[in-house]
Amino acid sequence: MAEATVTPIAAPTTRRLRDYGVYAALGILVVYNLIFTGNFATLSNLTTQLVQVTPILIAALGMALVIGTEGVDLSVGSVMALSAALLPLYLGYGLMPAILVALLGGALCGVFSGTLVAVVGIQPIVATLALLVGGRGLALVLADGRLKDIRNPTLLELGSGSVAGIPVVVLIAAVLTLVVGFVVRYTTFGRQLVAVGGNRSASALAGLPVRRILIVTYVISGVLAAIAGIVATARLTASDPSAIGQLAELSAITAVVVGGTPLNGGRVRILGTVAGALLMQLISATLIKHNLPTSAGLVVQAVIIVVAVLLQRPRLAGAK
Amino acid sequence: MTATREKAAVAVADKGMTKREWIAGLVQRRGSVVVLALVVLVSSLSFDTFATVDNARNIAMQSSFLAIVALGMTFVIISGGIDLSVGSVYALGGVLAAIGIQWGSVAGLLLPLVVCGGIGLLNGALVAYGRLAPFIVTLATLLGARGLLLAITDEGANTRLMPRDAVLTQIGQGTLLGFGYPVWIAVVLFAVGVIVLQRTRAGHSVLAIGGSAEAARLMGLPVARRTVWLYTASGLLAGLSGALAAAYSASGVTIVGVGFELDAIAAVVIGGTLLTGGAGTVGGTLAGVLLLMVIQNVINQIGTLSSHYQSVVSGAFLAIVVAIQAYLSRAHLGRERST
Amino acid sequence: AKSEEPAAQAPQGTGGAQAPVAPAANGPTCTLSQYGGTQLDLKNAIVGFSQSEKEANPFRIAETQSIKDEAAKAGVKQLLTTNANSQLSKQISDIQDMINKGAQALIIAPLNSDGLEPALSAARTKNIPVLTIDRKVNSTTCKDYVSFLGSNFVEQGKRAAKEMAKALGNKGKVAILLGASGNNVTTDRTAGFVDELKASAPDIQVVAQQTGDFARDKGQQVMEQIIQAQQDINGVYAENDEMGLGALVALRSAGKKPGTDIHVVSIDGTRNAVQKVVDGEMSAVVESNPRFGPLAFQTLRSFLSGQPVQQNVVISDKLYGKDNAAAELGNAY
Amino acid sequence: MTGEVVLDARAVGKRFPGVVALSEVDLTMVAGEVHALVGENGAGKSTLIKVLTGVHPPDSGELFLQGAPVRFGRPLDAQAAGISTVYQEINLVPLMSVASNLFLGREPRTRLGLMDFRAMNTAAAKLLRSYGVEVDVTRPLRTLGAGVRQMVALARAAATDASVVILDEPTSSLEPREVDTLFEIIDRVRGGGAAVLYVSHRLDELYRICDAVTVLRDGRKVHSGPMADLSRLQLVALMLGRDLEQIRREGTTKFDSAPTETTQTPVLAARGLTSQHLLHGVDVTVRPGEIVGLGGLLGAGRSETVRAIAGSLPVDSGTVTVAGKSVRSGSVTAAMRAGVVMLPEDRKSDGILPDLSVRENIVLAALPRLSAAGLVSRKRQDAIVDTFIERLRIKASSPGQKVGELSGGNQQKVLLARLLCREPKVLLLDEPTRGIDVGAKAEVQALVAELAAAGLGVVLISSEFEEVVEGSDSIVVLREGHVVAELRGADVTEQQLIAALAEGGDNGDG
Ligand SMILES: Nc1ncnc2c1ncn2[C@@H]1O[C@H](COP(=O)(O)OP(=O)(O)OP(=O)(O)O)[C@@H](O)[C@H]1O
Ligand SMILES: Nc1ncnc2c1ncn2[C@@H]1O[C@H](COP(=O)(O)OP(=O)(O)OP(=O)(O)O)[C@@H](O)[C@H]1O
Ligand SMILES: [Mg+2]
Ligand SMILES: [Mg+2]
Repeated sequence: MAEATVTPIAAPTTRRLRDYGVYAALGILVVYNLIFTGNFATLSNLTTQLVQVTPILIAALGMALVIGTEGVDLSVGSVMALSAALLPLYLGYGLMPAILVALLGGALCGVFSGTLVAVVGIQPIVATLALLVGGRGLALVLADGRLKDIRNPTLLELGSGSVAGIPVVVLIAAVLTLVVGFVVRYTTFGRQLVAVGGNRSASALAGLPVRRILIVTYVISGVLAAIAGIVATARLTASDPSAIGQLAELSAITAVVVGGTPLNGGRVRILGTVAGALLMQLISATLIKHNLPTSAGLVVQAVIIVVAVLLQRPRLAGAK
Repeated sequence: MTATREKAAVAVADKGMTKREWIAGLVQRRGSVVVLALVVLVSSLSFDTFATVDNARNIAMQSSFLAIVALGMTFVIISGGIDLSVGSVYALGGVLAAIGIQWGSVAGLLLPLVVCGGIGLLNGALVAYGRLAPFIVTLATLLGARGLLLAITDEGANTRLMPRDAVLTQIGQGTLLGFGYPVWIAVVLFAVGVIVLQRTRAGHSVLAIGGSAEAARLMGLPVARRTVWLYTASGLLAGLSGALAAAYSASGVTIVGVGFELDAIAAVVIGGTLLTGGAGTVGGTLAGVLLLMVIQNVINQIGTLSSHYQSVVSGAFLAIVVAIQAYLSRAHLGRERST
Repeated sequence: AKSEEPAAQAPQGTGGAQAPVAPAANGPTCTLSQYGGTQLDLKNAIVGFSQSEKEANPFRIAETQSIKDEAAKAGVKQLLTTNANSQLSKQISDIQDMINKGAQALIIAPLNSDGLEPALSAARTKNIPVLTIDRKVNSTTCKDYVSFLGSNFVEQGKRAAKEMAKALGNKGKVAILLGASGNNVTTDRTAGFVDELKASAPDIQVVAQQTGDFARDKGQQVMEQIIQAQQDINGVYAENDEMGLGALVALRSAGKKPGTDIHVVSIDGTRNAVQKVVDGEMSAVVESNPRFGPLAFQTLRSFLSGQPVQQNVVISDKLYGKDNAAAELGNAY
Repeated sequence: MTGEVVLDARAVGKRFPGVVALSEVDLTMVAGEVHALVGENGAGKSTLIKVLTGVHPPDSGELFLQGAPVRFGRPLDAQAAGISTVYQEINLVPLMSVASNLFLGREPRTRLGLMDFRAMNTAAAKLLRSYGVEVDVTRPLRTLGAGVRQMVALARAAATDASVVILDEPTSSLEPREVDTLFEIIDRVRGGGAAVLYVSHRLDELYRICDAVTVLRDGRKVHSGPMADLSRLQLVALMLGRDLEQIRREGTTKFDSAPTETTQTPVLAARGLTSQHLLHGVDVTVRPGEIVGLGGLLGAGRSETVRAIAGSLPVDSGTVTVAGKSVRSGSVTAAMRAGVVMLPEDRKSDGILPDLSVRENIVLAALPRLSAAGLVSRKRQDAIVDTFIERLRIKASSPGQKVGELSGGNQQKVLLARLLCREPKVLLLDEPTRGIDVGAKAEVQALVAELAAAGLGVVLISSEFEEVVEGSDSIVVLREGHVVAELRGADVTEQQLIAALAEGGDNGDG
């Protein structure tokens, strides 16, 4: 009987566009640049774009997970600043200890927001807003408001070096992307995370450790933001807690959403997030290369965001 | 048999709430007011320059612009949406008022209202008919409105002044009974807001849409049309607030409003409105706005806190206030069907 | 915590105190009787200082510190400090709060030239003297406020242009790293630079103007893009040192040799930037001196004791070039 | 008026990605008639209703209302045209008060145009009382049980003056008593000349009130005609598309009551469960292989009892032991680990993850078991999923289909599969056959009986007295959170159950 109902029909084009909208937009932009932007198709340009996108991409990976649980993490920018501020404080003990401290700082931030969300029951946007406001303040307190130049050669190498022609930071981002993508797809935790985002009450009734899952998710986001902060610091060759991660939360959210992860949870698209981050990066690069004034740049960005999400909105029938 | 069945029907009768639950419920719904009262009390005792008429005037005036923006935000959030564009729209409203006033005060008021209302309308249409997530739509208009602002001010370089004797400027700067007109305007708007939300069908339908947009649609409410209206109203209020702020400072400053949306959201949420939509009060938002302003005032009362510590204190305060709110609200919901 | 190197770097120069351009006796002055108000000994006064932006860059740190140090030196009864965190509305309320807390004199570092009117008029109605520092407000001196102390940003832009012209031999293509949009420092420094180039070195072409938001990382990122698209530029004008330093990193990693095949000029005079001049990577740095404390308190003291003070005190800013950078490094902030 | 065609749908077609939900369906509704719409789970009943009322745009076909062609772009248009609908899943606003839900969009207003809450609350209380429901109408809807919510939805739809009233499985969580009330109301509506479309999987009800019937199978209309012309068996045969003989042999709905040995140690023993306002010292004992029914009227606390056992309702006192070991209260995880699983009453909000696939929904609770070192084994997962899809005959285009796109009955089966994956010792079933078609219902009942026979302990809640009585070995009767009677052995009959409920009522009063 079942066979009769299940007459598969070709998925309409709208569905395909919905799934691949961000790649299409990315493709169009690349083609545009190939035609109209000088020196675009060079290896060094490609490298520049990839290197520049890394901090936001890394933060966006964590953001994608949090959004998958029907949350949002506004604190990533401040956590980046915090990790940037912590790094030089402990470089005297060597690079590894300093990095560990910075990562620990990120993890603690995650514990803080995760606990507020999962245990205290505060809405994610506000819980992380508190850290957005307070976190950067803390970073500036730690750094005494000052930017510090980095002299640790290993850290500097991390920022500007490359392996087999591929910049180290890009490798780091690639590895993290694979790991997070793997976690989402193939691990129990990843599947449970998505379930909690899909229906929290049903997940709790199915015996999932909802609180633990939520806290771990925010911790992952915090740690990834801390890594993003370290990468940004290494790239800049200076720890600048006032500027690093500024508005990174909005860029990360944009990358995630433009990449097709819905804000109401229950779905995480890692590859889409990468494409979303690249798209936003390429937009801003294009605007700079064509020397557009800031005003025009902002308007163009706005239009592209809307068009990209319009392309992948849920189809008409059965929309909820 | 029938008789007993009738009696059994009463089995579903209300089982009533205990007094504790009732009080907790009240505190939750008015939690922000309770916290506000506490903070004001403690501050009055700690600083002798806190509980003064002048200070009250200052706080009222400072609050009025954020309050007007937060009012629109309250409705949008109750409907289950969010409006991130208000900060840019607020700035744009101010600049447009300063441009429009060269053709008279009416133009100075109408120009920002028309344009900002138009941006709200665009937000609403994209959310309601384009079925896009409000977060991302209004994030785009946040950028777009700022771009527009820069475009009409020569990349922000051109700040227009508003003639001091114009009626609009007077509305921004004049006072009535010691309080500035913007304060009174905010008060009137909030009174209207309370009535609209609690006593009109339209307001009721906003609660329903936020509670469950799908159910509201199936129950035959004009969900799309309402949504468009809500975002339009939010844009209008942000524009109005911007115009009033410009009048207050007699200039269309281009650098204002950055991060204003987060203040407005924080005020709304501190006021007890659920970001998931479906529940919230206009009065709570007012208390939320005042709370934010009082915190800032208290930091200034201390007078020696470094700017870095100021952010730390604000962040910590925000976390504590919402934690208390969450605790109270859980005490209220208690044993409901929550899991 | 243990940082990479000993916390104290080069000794903080004691020099670098501000001096007014040409001890101007010719400019208009302002007295207490003109302005209104009563004489007051600074020692018994409560002074309020409203800072505009977070103390998160060398300029702001040095500025606030200088005011605090000098207040201590002057022995004022109390110094109230506030910080508007780059929000205009907060600065207005900060100032009103300080007036309410009993401030008898105000030093304001305005966030913007326009829009502080409500705060100024609140001070005005209580006859509280107001000094604005580093940025001028568009109101009437000696009527809405007492006087302005600060640099001439247009002039700074012009000096940067002259240095650029010199470094490039009056010919070449330059990119401008703009400050934050809408900020009048950005506007003035751009206008001064562009106008001066047009006037004295018309063969220098401005081929790119992009904002770096006064931040090092943004300056680096923008520079990386520009240098890819316009590989033939030979000059970069950064409207503050931070962006200039970011640009240096970008240029170096793009294989350029700053100081040799590309010339970077910036404004501010922070120690890091001046060091780069010493190192030969930066071609010149125009100073914008943030140490307003001594001059501000001296002005206040004179004013409150009834003496006339200058309505506009324009600071003479140094220029750090190849010839003097090493010697002046101690004076950079 | 009576007898004239009110609503006429011709050749309606609707396809979803991957599924043809409706194809060439005709439906003619006549004034003053109750028209039954029947079919298996996933036959397309709800979809047809949604197409008729402007929720989904049809792909093809025409719609005539009172002879004039119409096209509804949204539910509001259909309502304005006089079509009043109760959709399958209760679609009300949980955070709003009962009264607000009843009057949303047509709230009484004062002369100033403001809402008149007092009038609204009074009217709401009165309206609900006429449905035999007495609650504080100012309470948020979400604090009430599914039964009450269903009645509110009904009262809302029936209160509007409508020429067409559509009810999609209105009785799925109602007791016989409320069903009676509902039928009185339907009679009234029919008497007023309106046409009623009625969907239900309970055949008795169809024969009680319907005048005509349309049968759907796999999205196609397979029969339309007077109700009286079809025997039960014929009707079932039409729905299932099987021949009469086969059905006669297999029978339709019956549990196999396995004899239980009362000597065995209980697999589940709940003692003195108490939770403020809701439960007062409830005891439930289940032995291996036993099916214990919970009897009671709307709001008696049956759902609360199983939720307390399953750890999803915090209790003030009371203990739960499973196979002799005591279980920490208030933790779903602990209960699950001990082998207790619960099928929640509210499928939509507590059960399905609508945007996830059938596969993911099924394995949700069993994920840790299906994984090694934190990695999900796709193979093991697929094996289990395939087994259950086949065993429960879940109708989905593929295991990858979103559960939200399945018909109500199939969603319920997915949830059952989720529980069974955990290989539980005790199964708590809150309305397990709600919204399940006859065929599937028999399958589920057979499955439950089979599981019990294999040694599982089962607690069963059903709003159909018949189902509780036939399915259970013993019945615990609840009223207002108290146990008022326990029926065992030969006492497990409908008469005894009703008597116990009635007695309970008397006790409560005196
Ligand atoms: N929004 C949707 N997207 C995709 N498929 C859908 C959607 N809604 C329904 N379907 C499919 O359409 C078919 C008919 O479903 P429908 O809900 O109409 O069944 P039904 O007859 O009401 O069943 P039940 O008795 O179980 O409620 C099913 O195969 C279902 O999977
Ligand atoms: N917090 C509460 N305070 C008072 N009464 C409540 C509360 N929560 C629920 N109730 C009432 O108690 C009833 C118990 O609901 P429950 O669902 O457990 O009963 P049930 O016997 O399973 O009936 P149903 O068939 O409606 O599910 C609810 O219908 C509601 O009227
Ligand atoms: Mg159905
Ligand atoms: Mg129940």
